[in-house]
Amino acid sequence: MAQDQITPPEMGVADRIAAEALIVDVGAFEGPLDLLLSLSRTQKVDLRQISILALAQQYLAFVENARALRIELAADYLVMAAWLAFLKSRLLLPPDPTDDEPSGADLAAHLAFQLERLEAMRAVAARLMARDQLGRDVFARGITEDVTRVRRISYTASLLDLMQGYARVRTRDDFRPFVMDRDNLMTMEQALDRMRHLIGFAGTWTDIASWLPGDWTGDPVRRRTATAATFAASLELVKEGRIDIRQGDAFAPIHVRKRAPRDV
Amino acid sequence: MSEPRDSLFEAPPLADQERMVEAILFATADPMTPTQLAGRLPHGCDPVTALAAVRRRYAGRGVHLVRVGEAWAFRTAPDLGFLMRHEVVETRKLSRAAIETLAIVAYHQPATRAEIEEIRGVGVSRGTLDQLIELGWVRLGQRRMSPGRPVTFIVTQGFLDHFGLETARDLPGLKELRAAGLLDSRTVPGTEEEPVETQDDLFERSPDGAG
Amino acid sequence: MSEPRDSLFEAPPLADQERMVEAILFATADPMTPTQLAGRLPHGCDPVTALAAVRRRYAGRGVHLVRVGEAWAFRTAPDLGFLMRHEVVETRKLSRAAIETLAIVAYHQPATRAEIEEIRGVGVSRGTLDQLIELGWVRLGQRRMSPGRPVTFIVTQGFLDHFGLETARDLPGLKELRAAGLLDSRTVPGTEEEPVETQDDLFERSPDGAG
Repeated sequence: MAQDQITPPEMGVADRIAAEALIVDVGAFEGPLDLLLSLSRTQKVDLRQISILALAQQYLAFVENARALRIELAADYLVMAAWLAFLKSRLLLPPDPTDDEPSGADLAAHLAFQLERLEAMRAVAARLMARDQLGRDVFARGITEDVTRVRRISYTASLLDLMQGYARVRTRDDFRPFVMDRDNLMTMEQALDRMRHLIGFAGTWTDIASWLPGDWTGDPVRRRTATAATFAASLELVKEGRIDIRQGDAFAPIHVRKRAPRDV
Repeated sequence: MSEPRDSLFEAPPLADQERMVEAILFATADPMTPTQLAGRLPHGCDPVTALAAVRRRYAGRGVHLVRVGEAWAFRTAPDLGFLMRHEVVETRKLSRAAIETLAIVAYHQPATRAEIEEIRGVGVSRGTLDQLIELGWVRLGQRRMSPGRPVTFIVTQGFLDHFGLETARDLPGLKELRAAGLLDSRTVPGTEEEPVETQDDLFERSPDGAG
Repeated sequence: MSEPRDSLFEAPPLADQERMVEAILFATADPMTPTQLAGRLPHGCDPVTALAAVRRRYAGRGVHLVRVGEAWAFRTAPDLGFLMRHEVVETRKLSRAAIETLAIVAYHQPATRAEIEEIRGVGVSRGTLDQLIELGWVRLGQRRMSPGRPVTFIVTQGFLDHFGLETARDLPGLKELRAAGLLDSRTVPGTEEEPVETQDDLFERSPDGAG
């Protein structure tokens, strides 16, 4: 591209040297816009009066130089070069009134705006970092007193607890009131109790198999009773309108999720 | 022997020294001695005078300058300590051991520790009785007039209030517990309720017995 | 503490409220909002009035009461920072990319990642925003109501606190940038016109207009 105009007449020797110097540390630039901003400084004018045409030529010269020196340029530098070559041609040609495309002047104005904005953001970033900073210039309290959470535990027991406790003691050797040996049976009440606590966290569809307590999943007998109880409890919660339940297919996993409050 | 520094830098006015001491003590993580302060302050400052001024300024405020050994630190005014506490009352059920011990004391008072252990069939940890005493539900009664003169435990008015009882005699006996379905009815013969015999004078004074 | 009941009906005198606010804010390093203060103060207190009184009292002292967004905190006076060299915690130096990204988020907030990239002319690496979020200076704002509903980034109270800003409207040079049109979102000529609500609602909601 633009092979015949490697050294445009507007560009003096000093500028060329400056452009070549830039090539040495191309890695120091954060992309083509950063490089363009750097190049624009050689024009020594307010960015609002900058000649985008001259800048485009400087950039293209930079890219050509880099090629001559066999410096590998990242793709976005080449994309920018292509775009600036296009912009340059638009700026040099008289505008075509039948053309729908934006004019060269519009495109140049936008590029100038981008450069000015980037420079402005750099300037305010520097002002921001120069402010008094907490922990460097200004300090917070060194000895903080956390609010101590005093946990006052109030123990309660009801008369019934007391009487049952006594009955338990007095009859311990003889029999156990209200106790049946069913270690390997999970009741629906147990499952329901467990689910009521956990259901609040089930915002998304969850396999009910994952609801089984850990100690009920090993032994097949325990797993079976836990599954049945959990399923029955799920149906109960559906009836109460607290969860939704679904099964994709026969014998497919059964999923439940919390019903959103608005749906109730 | 005045150093050249003295003539070059004059110490800041006392008002500024006071501000400096204030800022340093605010920001440091540890109390600071006057010597440590002097090391931080510009040359020629007098930390002791500045500390006294800061102390006066904060007198009666929400924060005080207090002395901690040789050092000084800002601390919350003692009367405002309550602002630094957030009380959370957590209700917990009494443990089974505590419930049973309490029940035994209530039904058998005054009861010695040995008696409680005999009835429960297991040892009673010191902590359990301590907890009940701390809760204000159990207190020490008169020593038993038996060898070793062991202490006895009785229930308190606080206990009666909490459980809504007029007296401990209002507690239902085993027969009533059974009638209420609290005990399985298949009682092994020979274990009929015997609280009355083990009972203390409180129960014995009761007109209607223990049921 | 002696009569918590009284406080339910009668607020403490303003002088006491002032002491309490002083004590609470002295005890913490984090800014507190009037609402948070009200939660800690006895019932019926007016934290806003008390804060104003405390602020006046500390004007010109070595420690100031400063506003941080909606919240308030005690901070050492900026002119005394030199005394606190010992307290300076060495922080990792921010990269140029991070500093610029932070400034762009602050001045253009809420800003999408695409907008940040458009202004800087290079991609924003994931780590840059992560670092700013980890520092507690940037957080996610509401999603932009434009195609793809991109997430936006905004600055936090921690950012204001760190840089000593009362509000985001106090950012240095903000007025000039806006007057120069440098905060407008302009698209490349000839491309699709984006909805113009790229501009930040934080500033627009500001009662005092251009800030």
